[in-house]
Amino acid sequence: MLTIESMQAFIEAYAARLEELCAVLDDLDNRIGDGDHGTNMARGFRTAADRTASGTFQDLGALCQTVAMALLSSVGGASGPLYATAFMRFAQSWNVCTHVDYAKLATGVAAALEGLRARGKAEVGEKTMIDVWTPAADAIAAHPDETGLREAVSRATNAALATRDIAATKGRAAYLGARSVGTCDPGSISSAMFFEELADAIAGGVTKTTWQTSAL
Amino acid sequence: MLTIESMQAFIEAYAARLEELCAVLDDLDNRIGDGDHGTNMARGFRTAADRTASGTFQDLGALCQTVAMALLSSVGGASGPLYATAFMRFAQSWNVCTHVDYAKLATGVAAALEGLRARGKAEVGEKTMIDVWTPAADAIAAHPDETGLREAVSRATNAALATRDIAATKGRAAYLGARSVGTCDPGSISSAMFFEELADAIAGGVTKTTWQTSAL
Amino acid sequence: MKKLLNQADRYVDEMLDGIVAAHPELKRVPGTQVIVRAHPKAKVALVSGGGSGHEPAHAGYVGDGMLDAAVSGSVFTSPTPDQVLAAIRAVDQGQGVLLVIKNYTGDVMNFEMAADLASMEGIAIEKVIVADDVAVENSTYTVGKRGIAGTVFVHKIAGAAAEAGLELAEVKRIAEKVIQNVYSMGMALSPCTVPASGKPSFELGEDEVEIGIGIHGEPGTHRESLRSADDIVDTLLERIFAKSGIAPPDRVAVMLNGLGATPQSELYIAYRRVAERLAERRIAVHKTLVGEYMTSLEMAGFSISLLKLDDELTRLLDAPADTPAHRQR
Amino acid sequence: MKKLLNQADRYVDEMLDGIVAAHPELKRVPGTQVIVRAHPKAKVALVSGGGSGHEPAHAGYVGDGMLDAAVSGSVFTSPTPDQVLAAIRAVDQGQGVLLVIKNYTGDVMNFEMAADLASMEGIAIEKVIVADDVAVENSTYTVGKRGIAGTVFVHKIAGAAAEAGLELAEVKRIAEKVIQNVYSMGMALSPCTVPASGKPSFELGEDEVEIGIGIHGEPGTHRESLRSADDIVDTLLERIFAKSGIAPPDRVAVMLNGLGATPQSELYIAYRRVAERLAERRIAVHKTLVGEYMTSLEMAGFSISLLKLDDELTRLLDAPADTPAHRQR
Ligand SMILES: Nc1ncnc2c1ncn2[C@@H]1O[C@H](COP(=O)(O)OP(=O)(O)O)[C@@H](O)[C@H]1O
Ligand SMILES: Nc1ncnc2c1ncn2[C@@H]1O[C@H](COP(=O)(O)OP(=O)(O)O)[C@@H](O)[C@H]1O
Ligand SMILES: [Mg+2]
Ligand SMILES: [Mg+2]
Ligand SMILES: [Mg+2]
Ligand SMILES: [Mg+2]
Repeated sequence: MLTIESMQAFIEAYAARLEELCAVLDDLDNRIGDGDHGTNMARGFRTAADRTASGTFQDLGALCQTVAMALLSSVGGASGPLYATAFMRFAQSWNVCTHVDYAKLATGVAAALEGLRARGKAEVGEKTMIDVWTPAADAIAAHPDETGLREAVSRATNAALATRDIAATKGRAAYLGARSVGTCDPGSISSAMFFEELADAIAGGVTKTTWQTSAL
Repeated sequence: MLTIESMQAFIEAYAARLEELCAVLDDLDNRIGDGDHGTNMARGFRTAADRTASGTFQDLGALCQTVAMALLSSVGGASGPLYATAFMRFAQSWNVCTHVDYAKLATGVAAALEGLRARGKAEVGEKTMIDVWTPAADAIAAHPDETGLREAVSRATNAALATRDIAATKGRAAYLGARSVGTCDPGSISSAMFFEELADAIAGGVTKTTWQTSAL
Repeated sequence: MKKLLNQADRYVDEMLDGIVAAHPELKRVPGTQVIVRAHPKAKVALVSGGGSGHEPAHAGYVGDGMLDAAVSGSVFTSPTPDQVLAAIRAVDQGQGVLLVIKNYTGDVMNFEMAADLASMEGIAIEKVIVADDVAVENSTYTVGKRGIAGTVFVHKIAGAAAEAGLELAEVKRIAEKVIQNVYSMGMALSPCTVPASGKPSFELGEDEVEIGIGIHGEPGTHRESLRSADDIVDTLLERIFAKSGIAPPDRVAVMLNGLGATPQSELYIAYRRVAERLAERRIAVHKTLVGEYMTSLEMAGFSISLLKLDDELTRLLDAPADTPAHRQR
Repeated sequence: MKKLLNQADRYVDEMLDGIVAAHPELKRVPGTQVIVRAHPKAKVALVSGGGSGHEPAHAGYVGDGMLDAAVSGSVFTSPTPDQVLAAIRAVDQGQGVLLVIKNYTGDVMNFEMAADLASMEGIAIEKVIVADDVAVENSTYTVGKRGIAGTVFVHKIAGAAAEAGLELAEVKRIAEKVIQNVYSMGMALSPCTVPASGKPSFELGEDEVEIGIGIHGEPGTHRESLRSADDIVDTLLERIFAKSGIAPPDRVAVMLNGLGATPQSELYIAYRRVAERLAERRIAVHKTLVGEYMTSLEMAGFSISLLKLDDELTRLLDAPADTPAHRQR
């Protein structure tokens, strides 16, 4: 079950993870983009965590809206509006809920994915975070339970690693054409981390990927 | 004896020597100046050699005046006006002479030194070419014969090497203050080469210094 | 790469303070990364911006005859929508605001979100998206061409249109016309280093160069061995000619833009060849800009932009401008 | 260091061709390395110059309100007397010529020889020698201070005096007044590479900087470890204050000059501190220039120049100028 407390814990854990792996994400983005994805994400989720840690929230809607606004005003770049959109959709889906079950979790993630697609106009296979959010959302929708959530993490991880072999057609890596093959998409890796931390905050016991640059 | 032919040979030999050792002089100048002394000198004496090789000259005055004008219009920097001045003084000293003996050679070199001092306003010990021209001129003046000329070469060489221990107070190296100690003055080295080539053209059999950067 | 800075996370903030300290004709909207004219004018307003690290873009173009506001994000990172909104609010004089956006996913999304918010506040808002970089294949399936140095021509010409008192739709039409007619391509001899990361954006061998480079330190479309300035200029120009179809009797404005570390002497050596090639092709040059107009921190390299002119664009290009980075009378 | 060039020995020649190709308001005196205005004016003429590699100095300052001719030597090498003489002849309108020389043995000797030759031709000629670099101790026993970026203020102010129709002695008096009142000091984060040699002018460790640098790639007065931008600015300013005695109620113009590869963003970060320190000391800033005015090829680093103003200098500094590298209205 996702509660206000586990959501707060998730935001803090994800912020800490991004700070820890900031250089890995920057490195990836350096190779096929402009080298700031880790810095952007860490800055954004640190801001979000600081704003949500202290506050008291009536419901998950208010909490997710606060995260969305924090991201929107602190990230910039492509990832800012995208992750902010995801949280806006969470906020709409979980409005007036103080906690949500797996079914509502699945609805929220599906709504977030739809938001990302509308915002970024990317399809699966274009080497963007859509490649990760899509199988993750599918897995939870197919099995709206703990198994489905763990399945979502493992599919997200695999999908993130699989972006290595794709030539980007959206986002900044698209300008490199075929040269983008051979490096994982940074936004996909940060998205896979997102599902790892989310599942860990909800269900616990998630074995986290080490995400070492050399393997990405 | 210095003749029109040996003067022409000297200019050509000195130009070739400067081309060969251009990088050494540039390196020295890099360390304590602006890195162009070899390039400047090679450009200038190549121009002078090209203009004097082909021409026929009435006397050493005309020849030296041609060299002076070639240097003046092709070198620039500090060394251009200085070496040009030396040749203008040669021209004045050896006007209407088709050849000069050691006594007249001594007069010419003394006049050149006086010209250099007037132009550059440097004294012995300031880490400039004056440090080399002064003992060389003295040696020829003291013994206006082949021995004196050979003595001039050896004093010039030693004086050039001795500039390593001086802190410059004139020329571009002066801006480095004490940091100029430890590197030979490039203009002093090119001047020592000058006397080597001059003596070789006049008297032959001069053992030439290798002038390796590492030793300067 | 050594940097002249205090703390990486204060880089943009301190730069903006330095800009307004140096240029009293500019001011900073308090609490934001927005630079505006100290003395606003009653006219359609132009807002441009993007990540920092492209100086003098974008704040250097704020002033008479060009922009009304510049929004600066973190280095190479699009500014956030709230910053763009702050800029829009600061400059709107009731006659509407045109956003000049460079075609990057991040910039487009952040500026569009701001535009939506501004519309909701009743501000008349329009946008144009600059996509002048011919290095990248344009296709409906991809993100399309990037916006690079040609953007400066949009600032200049749309800025002159706004200054002349034209209404929003007209200023937008003219900006679109510039965008339709401007073609750019760049190359790099060395990478740049984003202060926050401290690492070079890519590694190049001692005799390698990147062709088709953007302005955010991204690698280019391909890597080549270093050739003469003339050869490199020819390579960029060939592609610009092929993609633009510029041919006699076209008349052009040319920008030879340094990316940061290339000495002006070398920019002029490159421009010499551009002029030679244009003369050979009998393409008339109406105006030339050589210098640093849209940089990538301390990247060595340059870009060439050609803008095909008609009478309207020519007149507006020739209008006076008085900004820190571009002045003409 | 990769260079954008064709052949090292055509570097200056091709650069000059590029300059006149880009700026039709300038022209090259045929067969020389001299750049002059395409439309000369009947007035006292100003000639400046020196080695190349300092672009936009010196040709970039040829134009209305500044210079009449710029003479370019090889990179970092003073031009020869015949070149300087060609410049003098090209610009003399019968009202005399003022030579602006930077205090380097080579420049002084070559320009003075040209002045002697010009005098012999009956041209009224005067000279001033700029020596603004406070890094170097001034003493009658040494070569004295170098001329660096402060020279641009001499071009601007003496140029305005000449443009205003003042006679040669007056223009010279004013130039001397600028020289007496301008103080500069620079530092480098990285060396530069002269094209002909292809080697960096010095080696610096990853956390070392050179303080008290000149503009020809020479090492500075000493080496330090890299500190914050604020600390570095403070170091340079302390020495400038000590040497100049500038104190309230003095009013100054400030130039923060990039040496070639330092991004404008970092120049503004440095300027922010300069402004802060001047405000602390209650020294009023009348005008600020931030950018590349007198460079050392692609050296990273900057210099600060302070010019103490009186009413006459202020008026002339504020006069219009229209040259490729400096325009003001
Ligand atoms: N159109 C898009 N749709 C979905 N995701 C995108 C799109 N464009 C970029 N992204 C994601 O954004 C990531 C880059 O984010 P970031 O580096 O923070 O922004 P920027 O590209 O502006 O520097 C990419 O790795 C990719 O996953
Ligand atoms: N005032 C001076 N008097 C005599 N020789 C000088 C003087 N100043 C410089 N020199 C000589 O000139 C040499 C430098 O020449 P060069 O490098 O060609 O010129 P620049 O210093 O203008 O680059 C010095 O090594 C020194 O020997
Ligand atoms: Mg990025
Ligand atoms: Mg030298
Ligand atoms: Mg970015
Ligand atoms: Mg020199």
